Amino acid sequence: MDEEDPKEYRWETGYEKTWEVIQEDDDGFLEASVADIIQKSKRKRQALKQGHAKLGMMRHLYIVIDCSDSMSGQDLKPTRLLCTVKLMEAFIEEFFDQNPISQLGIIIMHNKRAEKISELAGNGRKHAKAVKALNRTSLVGEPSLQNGLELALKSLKLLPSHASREILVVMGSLTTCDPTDINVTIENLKTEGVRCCVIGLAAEVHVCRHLANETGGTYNVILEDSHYKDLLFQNVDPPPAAVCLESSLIKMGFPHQMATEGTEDPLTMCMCHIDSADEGSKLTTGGYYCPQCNSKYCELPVECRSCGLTLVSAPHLARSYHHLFPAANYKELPYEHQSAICFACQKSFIADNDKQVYECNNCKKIFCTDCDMFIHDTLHTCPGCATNLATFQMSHSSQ
Amino acid sequence: MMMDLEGSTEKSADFTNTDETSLLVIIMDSNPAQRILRENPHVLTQCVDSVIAFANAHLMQKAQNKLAVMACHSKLSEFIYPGPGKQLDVRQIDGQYEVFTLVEKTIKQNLAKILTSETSTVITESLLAGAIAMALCYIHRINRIKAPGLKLNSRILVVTGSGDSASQYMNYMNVFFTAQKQNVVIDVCALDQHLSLLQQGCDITSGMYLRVPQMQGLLQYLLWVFLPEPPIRQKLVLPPPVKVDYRAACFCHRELIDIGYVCSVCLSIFCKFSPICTTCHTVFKIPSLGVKPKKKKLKI
Amino acid sequence: MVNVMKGILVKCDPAMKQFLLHLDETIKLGRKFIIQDLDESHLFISSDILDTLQAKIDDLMDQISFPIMEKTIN
Amino acid sequence: MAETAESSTNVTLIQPSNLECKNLYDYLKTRSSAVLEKLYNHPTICLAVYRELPELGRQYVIRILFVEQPVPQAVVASWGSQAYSKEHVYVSKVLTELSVWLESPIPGGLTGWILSSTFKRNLKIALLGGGKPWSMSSALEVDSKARDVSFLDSYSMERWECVLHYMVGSQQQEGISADAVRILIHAGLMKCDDVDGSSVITRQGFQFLLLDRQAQVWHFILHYLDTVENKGLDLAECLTFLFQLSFSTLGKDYSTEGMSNGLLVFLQHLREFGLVYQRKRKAGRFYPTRLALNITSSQSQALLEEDTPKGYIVVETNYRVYAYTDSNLQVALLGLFTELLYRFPNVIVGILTRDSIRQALKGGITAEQIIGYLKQHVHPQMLRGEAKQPLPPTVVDQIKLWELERNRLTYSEGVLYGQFLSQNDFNVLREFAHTNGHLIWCNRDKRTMVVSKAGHDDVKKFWKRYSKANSSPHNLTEA
Repeated sequence: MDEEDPKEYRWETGYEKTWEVIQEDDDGFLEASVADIIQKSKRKRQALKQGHAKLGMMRHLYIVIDCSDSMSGQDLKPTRLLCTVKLMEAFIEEFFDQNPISQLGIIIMHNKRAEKISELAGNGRKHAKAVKALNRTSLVGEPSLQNGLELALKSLKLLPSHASREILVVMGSLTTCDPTDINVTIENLKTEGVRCCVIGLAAEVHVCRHLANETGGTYNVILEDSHYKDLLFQNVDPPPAAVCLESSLIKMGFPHQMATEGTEDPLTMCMCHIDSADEGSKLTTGGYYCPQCNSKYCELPVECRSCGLTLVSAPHLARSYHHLFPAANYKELPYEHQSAICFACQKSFIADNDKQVYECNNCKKIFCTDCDMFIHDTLHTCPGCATNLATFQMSHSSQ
Repeated sequence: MMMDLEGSTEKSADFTNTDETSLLVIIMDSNPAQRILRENPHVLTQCVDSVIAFANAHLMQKAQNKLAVMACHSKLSEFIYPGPGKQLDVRQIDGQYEVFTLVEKTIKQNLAKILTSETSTVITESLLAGAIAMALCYIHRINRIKAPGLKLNSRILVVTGSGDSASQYMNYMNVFFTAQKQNVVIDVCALDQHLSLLQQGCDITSGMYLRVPQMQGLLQYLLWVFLPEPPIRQKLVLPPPVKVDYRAACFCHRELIDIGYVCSVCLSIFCKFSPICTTCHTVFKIPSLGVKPKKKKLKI
Repeated sequence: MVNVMKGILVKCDPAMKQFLLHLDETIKLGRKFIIQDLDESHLFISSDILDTLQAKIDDLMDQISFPIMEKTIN
Repeated sequence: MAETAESSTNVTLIQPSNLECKNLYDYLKTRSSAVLEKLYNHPTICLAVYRELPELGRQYVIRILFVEQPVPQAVVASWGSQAYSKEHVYVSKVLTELSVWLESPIPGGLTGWILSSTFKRNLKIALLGGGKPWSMSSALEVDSKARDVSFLDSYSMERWECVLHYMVGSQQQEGISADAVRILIHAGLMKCDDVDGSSVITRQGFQFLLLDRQAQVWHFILHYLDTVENKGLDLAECLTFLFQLSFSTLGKDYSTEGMSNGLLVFLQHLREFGLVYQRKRKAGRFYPTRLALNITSSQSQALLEEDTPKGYIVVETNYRVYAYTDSNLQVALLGLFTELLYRFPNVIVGILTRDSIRQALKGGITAEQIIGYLKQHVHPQMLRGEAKQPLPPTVVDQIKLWELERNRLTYSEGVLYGQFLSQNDFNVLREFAHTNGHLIWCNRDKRTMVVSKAGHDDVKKFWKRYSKANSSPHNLTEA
């Protein structure tokens, strides 16, 4: 499924001895070999990341979830839907952690209809709640891919041109029941620059592949639940910017907590909870004030309700910087006693266990496999470069 | 006949120790170019002694507590406890607990090694963000190899007299967010100037920030504020967290701004509208004034 | 006048108490044994019946518990 | 330990005495302050006591460690946050009981706390240095036959299991001295059989076997210390040495030079139980083993995986228990509460059933102990799972339910007082019984109350005195 455009079906390709990829180690265990495969694929993806210079950072993503009859299948435990809900909750959290100034919306497809269960917004908790409520949805009828896409497109269309527009479809059904020609919808998505990714839970469906190919997205079919998670979480990283994406300067407010020395903050109401039914607005001290109209909010980031200014704090922007300036990839080298210990975690290398070590091209420090993964997955800063002023400046000028 | 009556033997509330282990990584800024050290080199000895006593006090809390100490300079950061290579063979010379003697000897020896190898060129900037990055890798490894089922609280204490320069901003932010994700608390003890960036790190990871008013009482300050582990802190009255200023500084003049313009491609912040982004060289379209721009059809 | 009696104070849940009352009424243990019904969770009983009573209760427990699973799987 | 419980006719029905595990705090708080003061002359003991303090107490002590004057009590109280004031009271009590701090007046009429000067001085020595080296750290030449950690581990395990084997009456009966047997009997873990004079294990003994190793050693050593003075050894000296051992480094050798004769005897005892290793009695050096390290911290778990002993038990949700062991001792212990099904060279398979658990409960083992034992020896694979629970919760709950089911009735022997003539008489007697802790049940409306059997005589005497004083014809009719 990795190839973008397979010329032939799987069963038409040459005979592959897939089991020969997996090799037993000296004790007859497979674990090491499997771990190796997973790690290689991770590194492969890591290497790809470096290429994109321009990313769509202000993401507006609609998640379209199939809630048709086919989601009650039990090939994922306990059911396809419940598994999806669980993964989706984790995904939403991770999404907002990595893309704090982006927005998300959720649409479900059931009974040939599409229904928006959560509006495009930047509050992760609200979406998580909506997704959680899906547990109780009755799974009926067939999905309509077209209705789902049209509904998403309707609100994505209205966004300013600098916004990156995306749709992520989770499809459990092998069929779609559409009112008109879906190709027209796909064409519209294409012209609006909406990137559509599809994750199939059952088997490859032509229309999904067509949709993904046309709009520059990806199409994958899951193998099992951990693969599902892997595929879903690939969507956490911002995609390369669409060709038609315009660049612009966006006006933003950076509110600060009004802390005047010596005086107690007055009790005030915040705008974010003013009309929410379940947790009504309470009088509180402190909070964030819009620098333009002085409305108060208790959380950032948020779009000011009265003047429309996007309010963020500097760390929110900083959370996204690592997508733009990732740590440079390390070079994989066979271990030949380059260094006795890993530079970062101080682990002593043992020739039998550590067959590969990793070298930073810039600071020439040697790292172990685990640190290589940790640095590129989470830390996004090379400890070697960051501790020496000479390499620190070099790594910075290259950015 | 013994009778167990209901309620007669009420157990005293269980305030005893929890079964948790704490890992403390101390990052000590020993860059000789710091202002306080340039003015009075003896401060370093006092500072090192205080840090060692503090480190031992941490080990004294629980038998399972773990410690690592790093020295941070402008050109290198190194673990000075546990040092690289074999640990020293230490015999007791006085009534001090053997383990504490080992900590003291190891730190002093390794620090001396680093300081003598330091070349004379004076660079005032200590790369603390890099040291924190190393500490996080170290903590990550300990978490990986720890016994399964064990609860380990990790934290990092930075003791520094240097300033925090904006050139490290991105590295700082990366390590703060990583620490937050890994549940590592970052505590900062500023010896000289106020450190606004590191203060943000404390706020993000819910650690303590303290600027020591006078060097004489350094050990007392360390013991009072930084010795209690995060789970105990809520039981003690400690300096209240100050509100941290998260306003952004514009990339053009490095001034704090309330309202600014952000490049949609690279998220650089500017205080005024400019037609081209100085960071990523993107050309912007001129903002259409008034109402929302009408959607234009675009060719591909 | 104060009446004093030796015996055993039994503390139990109301359901268990009803069972004990039933045993007492129907003379299942060969004789009456409850000296006084104190409140809904306490009874005062004669001390020499204790072993018989406990055996009876163990019987009851055995009757109302089912093996959680078949031990003999293969 | 109340052996008297055994004399009653219906032992199993009235709550039996359980194994009482004292920690260092429980042990020390029963000593007089003079003894404590003497003990605090040794930095090692101060260190051990400090680590045993509640966490808030440790913070208090470290805060006033460098303060020379007494600190007002109100100031100390203000260190803790309001929500935890209960804990503050408890901590103050502990620190006072252990004579770690003392009340001291402050000019101006306030009372303050000040650390015991001996404790303060010696804790500072342990932390910062100074003073005399500990008694076992004389210089030594390099041992030509140095022993590594794995050797010491297997040695200490073998020695300790010797004791345990003896308790369960397994084959190996040699290798345990008469002294050790006496300690086991003194601790109430074993008792002499009336018939043939051989020793058999008691219910406390079984409970002891289910403890984790560290707790076993500590419990055993505590009872050993009780007998130490009869042997003509100095208790303070032995305790000090024990804690020195507990703060030593594993895999390092220490010198016996300069040790008193008493200590050398003590060392030989510790050697027998595997707390220290010595090649020869007169070797002049010894190696502490893992058993001796951190002796007071019963729950300590090593940080790194490689340092923790491997668990071997897997419990499945279907109540099956798989134990990867070939040790007869471990099999015997599991057999206490599981029904063993199969035994293979390296693994045994058993099942937890209501009957098998009830058997154990009847033997005086509690559900908590069974669960604790399973948890503590659980196979590392069980800890790695996503659930983060070493045992299936259903099994844990069921074991507890099986225990509760036995406790649906609680019996307490007592005497029923009824038919009081006046409410006042009832109130007076109730008040007396209550303040003396004899009252176990009462009902004001029915004018009825139940007094514990032990308190009956007291209450009866009081009632007679009371009725005489009131010179009214209050008869006591006893049924």
